[in-house]
Amino acid sequence: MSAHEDVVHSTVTGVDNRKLSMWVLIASECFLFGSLIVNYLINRDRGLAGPTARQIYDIDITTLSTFDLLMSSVAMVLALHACQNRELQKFRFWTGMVVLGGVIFLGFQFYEFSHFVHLGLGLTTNVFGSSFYLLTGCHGAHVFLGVLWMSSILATSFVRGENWFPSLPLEVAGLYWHFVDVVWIIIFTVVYLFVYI
Amino acid sequence: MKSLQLFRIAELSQLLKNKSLPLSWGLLFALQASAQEKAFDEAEYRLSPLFGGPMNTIAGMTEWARDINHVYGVTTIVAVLVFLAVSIPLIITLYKFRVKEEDLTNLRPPKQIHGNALLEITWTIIPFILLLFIAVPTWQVIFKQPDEPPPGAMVVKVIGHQWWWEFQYPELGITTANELHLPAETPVFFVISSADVIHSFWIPQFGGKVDALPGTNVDNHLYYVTPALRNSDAVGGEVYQGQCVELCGLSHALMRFEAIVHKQDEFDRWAKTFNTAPVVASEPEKRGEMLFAQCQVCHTISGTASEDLEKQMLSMSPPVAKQGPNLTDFGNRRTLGAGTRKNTEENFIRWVKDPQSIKPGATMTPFDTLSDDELRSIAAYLRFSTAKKF
Amino acid sequence: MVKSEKSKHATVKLYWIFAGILCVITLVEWLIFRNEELRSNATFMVPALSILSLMKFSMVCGWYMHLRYDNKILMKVFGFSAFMAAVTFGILLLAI
Amino acid sequence: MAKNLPRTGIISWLTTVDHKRIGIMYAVTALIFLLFGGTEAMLMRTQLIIPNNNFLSAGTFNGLVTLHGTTMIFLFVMPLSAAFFNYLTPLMIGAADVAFPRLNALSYWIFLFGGLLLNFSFVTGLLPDGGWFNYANLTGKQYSPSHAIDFWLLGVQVVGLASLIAAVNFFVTILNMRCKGMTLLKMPIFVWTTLVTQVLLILSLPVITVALFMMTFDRTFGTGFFDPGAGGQVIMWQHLFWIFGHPEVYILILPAMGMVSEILPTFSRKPLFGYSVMVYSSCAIGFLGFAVWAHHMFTTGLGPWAQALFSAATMLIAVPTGVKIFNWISTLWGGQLRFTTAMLFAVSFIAMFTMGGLSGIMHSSPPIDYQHQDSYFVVAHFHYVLYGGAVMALFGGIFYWFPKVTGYYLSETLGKIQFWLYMFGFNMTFFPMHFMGLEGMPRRIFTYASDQGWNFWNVLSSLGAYTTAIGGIVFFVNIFWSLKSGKKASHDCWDGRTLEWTLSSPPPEYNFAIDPEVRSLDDWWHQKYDGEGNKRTARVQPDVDPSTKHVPNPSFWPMVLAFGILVLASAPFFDAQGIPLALAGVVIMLVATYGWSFEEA
Repeated sequence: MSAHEDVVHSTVTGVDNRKLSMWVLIASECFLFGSLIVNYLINRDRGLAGPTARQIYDIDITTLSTFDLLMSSVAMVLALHACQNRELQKFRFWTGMVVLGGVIFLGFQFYEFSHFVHLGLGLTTNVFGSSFYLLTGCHGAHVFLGVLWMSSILATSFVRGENWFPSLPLEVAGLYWHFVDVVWIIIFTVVYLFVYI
Repeated sequence: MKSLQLFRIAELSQLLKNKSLPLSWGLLFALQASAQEKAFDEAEYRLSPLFGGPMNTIAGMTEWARDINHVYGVTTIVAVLVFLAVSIPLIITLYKFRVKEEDLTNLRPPKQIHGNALLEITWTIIPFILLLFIAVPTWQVIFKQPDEPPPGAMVVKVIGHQWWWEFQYPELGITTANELHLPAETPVFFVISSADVIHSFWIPQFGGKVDALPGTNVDNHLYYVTPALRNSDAVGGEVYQGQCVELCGLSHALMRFEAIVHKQDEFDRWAKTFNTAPVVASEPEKRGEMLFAQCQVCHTISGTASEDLEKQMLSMSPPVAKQGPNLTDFGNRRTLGAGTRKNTEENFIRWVKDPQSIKPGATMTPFDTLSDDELRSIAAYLRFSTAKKF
Repeated sequence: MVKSEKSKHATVKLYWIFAGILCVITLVEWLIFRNEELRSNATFMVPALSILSLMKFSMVCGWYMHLRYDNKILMKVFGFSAFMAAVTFGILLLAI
Repeated sequence: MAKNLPRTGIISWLTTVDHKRIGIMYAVTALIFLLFGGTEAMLMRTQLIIPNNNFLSAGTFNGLVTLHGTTMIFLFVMPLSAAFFNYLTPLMIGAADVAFPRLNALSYWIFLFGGLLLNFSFVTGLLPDGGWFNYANLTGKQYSPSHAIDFWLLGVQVVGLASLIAAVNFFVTILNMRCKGMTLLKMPIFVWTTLVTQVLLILSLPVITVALFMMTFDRTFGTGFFDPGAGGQVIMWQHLFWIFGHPEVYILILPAMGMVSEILPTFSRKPLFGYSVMVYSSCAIGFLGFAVWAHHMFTTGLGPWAQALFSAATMLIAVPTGVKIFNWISTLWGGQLRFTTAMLFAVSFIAMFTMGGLSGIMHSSPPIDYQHQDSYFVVAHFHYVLYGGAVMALFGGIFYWFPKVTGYYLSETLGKIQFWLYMFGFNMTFFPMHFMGLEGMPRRIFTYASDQGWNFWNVLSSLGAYTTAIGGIVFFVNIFWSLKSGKKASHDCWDGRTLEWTLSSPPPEYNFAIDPEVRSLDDWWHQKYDGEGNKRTARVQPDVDPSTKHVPNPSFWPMVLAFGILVLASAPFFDAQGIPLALAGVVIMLVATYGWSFEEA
């Protein structure tokens, strides 16, 4: 985070460069997750060995983790709101909640992965498993990066003290966080809820 | 490593002389190291015609190829017309409006024209119309290929291997390699697949290529009526050439095959005699038959123990297919090594001793421990005993 | 040309309302999935759950990511790419 | 720390974040890789000059085929275009720099390391030999057990990352950093084609990223995405590759079109004919480019309906392309044409690109494609588009902007010698390939028999290739000669139309002393000439004391971060022992990110 972080530069479109570039990155990620999801759909029923999707998915757990990620998104908007209103305690609290939500989600994912491995579905067991792990693993990596990002903001807040309100960096991080959430919304429906179709 | 040598200057200069090209260009690059063998054997270097070689796409011997050529012809006409419509105005413009650099300082800039809506709309619409001329025949031809074998069509299974072709005739119970025998004027439905990597099955004079994909339920199809014989008395059939056209590894360039079109009765005789056991007559052939026992893990000759072994392997669970081409009619084949060498004793022995020197990366084990006598015996067995008259 | 974007953002109350709706939708999705007849019925599941999913999608994008309030160019950037991705991968699913 | 870094000398180049210097580094690197790719082409043409040649072994030839294609596309044409994006975009839109100068440096270093990683295969002797399209499952572990293919996979992955970062940067730069008065439809056309190219990169690169990851997983961790034996499908790779690969073609050609659209107006002293239609047609080409990928797969058994639809979409691309060609001719019509070397290259682009486009239309028809696919006809087609088209235009661009970049003109005499050697040699190389294709010569074969009817055409083709090689040598001689004793160039050395010509040659580090403001398209031209064409006094940008202008601080971190990525990407070569290497790469990246974050920009 540079010294100029909260100066909104005058730009032609009126959108700060950092914010616009995050949206452009999100545009790119649409194609990234698009190809991963399609690859999963194509390979879902092509596994020649090992368990199938219907045998191992646990919808209750996944619904909980979906709920958790949605709530972390709520925390995110509240953190941003507090930051913009220069409410230090709320800003720190909700940023912490975002981190917590992300960590819980990763915990769910760790549990899910180890459970699946226990049930006999490894990365290389069959193409269904490979596609599943590639898609959800890639999403999980995004969540992990988001957690790192949000915790660095939280840490910086404690270092920089009570007059540091990084509205714009937080908003950019928030866009990233919400997009990761949006991807999960689609994954939840297409991967988990459509498993019997 | 052999020393540097001037590569076939004679050949090159002959080529250049005939075509009266400047020789000096070629000489600059005439140095090369000669470490390996030639890939194809050539009795003599000859100048083949500029057009109409064995792989040409223009001749169009089947209805299917002629359909394709029709689209190609229409498109070529359109393309040439468009090219003229671009290049003539371009050349006129370049000539008409050229200005010398030194005159430029005295000239006022020309009128600054920013566009002309009518003109631009015109040359947006005209391409649409031209494209229709290409699109309509295109779509007509695309839908001509059937999905299922039409009634009365002979089914041939084509299987690509690194780097040879397997042909199966399920209705005739025949499996052969690198020589595709077909009756003239007969509808044929090819079912094309691959045993390892992607290959592409192509006999240019019969029409377009189709990829051979590995995997289950990915067979591709190709259907056409084989051509009539150009010479109705042709004995032994008329030969067309094919080749793999998808990069399939080290020896992709050496994966050719021949399609041989026979008179119907000749084809019937070929099919009937195909699976009969080899006739082992001379002493070397007998020795060769014994020695073939070490070949049968990979190769099959119908009517011998190797066929039983193949059946045994295929009935295992999971079934095991033999790795090498079927050699049942090897004696009748014109070439070996998937169309790379003539089927001569010398070439045969070279192949068995060191296949990789002819075909880099070939999976066959080199039998370099066999004595010359043993090699000649195997050659005799494979080249004469399996040469069945039909 | 710098616009003040703070004033146009949704209120905290709205954020909580949307949070509630998001949870409810997720709950509905879960309930639908619990029904063993419904969940393998493609003609019901695909349209119904796609709509639910799209609702969640547009709520997060539109309000939490401020697309509805923000500069229109962002909507164009995201809309175009999402549309292109949907079309491209739709064609791919049909073609393969 | 960053502030104290030197502004001259070798360190200044390693740490620079100036878009102009980065542009120069891109160009130099791309031209060095051109030498690689060109040499590979010459070796292949030498192997094929006579039938049954054994100048190269089969393995070497397949490796050269692969590396020639990959090098020319990813390491020559794309980065050379990126050099122009870097150098010109900020100058043309009147900006001080790009939106994210350090990210820009990062792109360059990642690209450089990716290119080196790919070409490191020469050092190890393991040339990737799966073709530039790297079709599965030939490139799977089973059929390509050595690490050769990994050089390709990881090299392209790293280079792709560089392009993606650069694309985001330029997209934001163009949208956000335009000078006062420069609305979208007053931007120079080159900036427009740059913008469309960035959109294509942003949307298509993630797809190849995923495909490359899948194959890397297949090869490194033993998954079976592309292994039919494990339930995977080989065709999936082709789809993913070409969803990226076809937009990639437009990524290569659109910048070239933009350059030609800048060069032609200058040397005919007329504005670009139908500017707005040119803009829309560029967008249309980019848009349609996403819906045509399967025309590379007409022989894979897509079924008639898919073939019909993809062929129709492909044919549609001919419409905006045709409009462009006629608009270029109309730009010339009625002008005062000066045949400088840049102009010659630009004009030849129109002719050569038309030929390539027309043979492209032929292949939009699946039946024709059944015969031409993977034959030399296709080789002829795409070389007419990418060499006769893109590369000729890029050379035109080099001759046009070289004086701006260096302050010296390239020699016109040597330039014209090069141009005619290129035109003659190029057509001699690639026109016969149409006939080879019609005569059924497959692509990517390392040898052929003498009785196929291909001999004469191959001799012609190889001799043509040597001719172009001489042209290439003339070009490099020209560069060195001109830098030493070339004619000095003034601000507006070609009587240009866009903002970069208001700057001194070479421009100062801060670009514009006075923030420019434009009122119209070709604003600089209208400042110089009134509506009647009478010359009036126009003021070029003054030189000011550099210390009064803010320029971004140099930084080491982009190079360090890129190096971390290189270390991470090298891990798969060491199999299980690669894990510490991967961790080391991640640590370097984290340290660099940390340092980057707290450094004053």
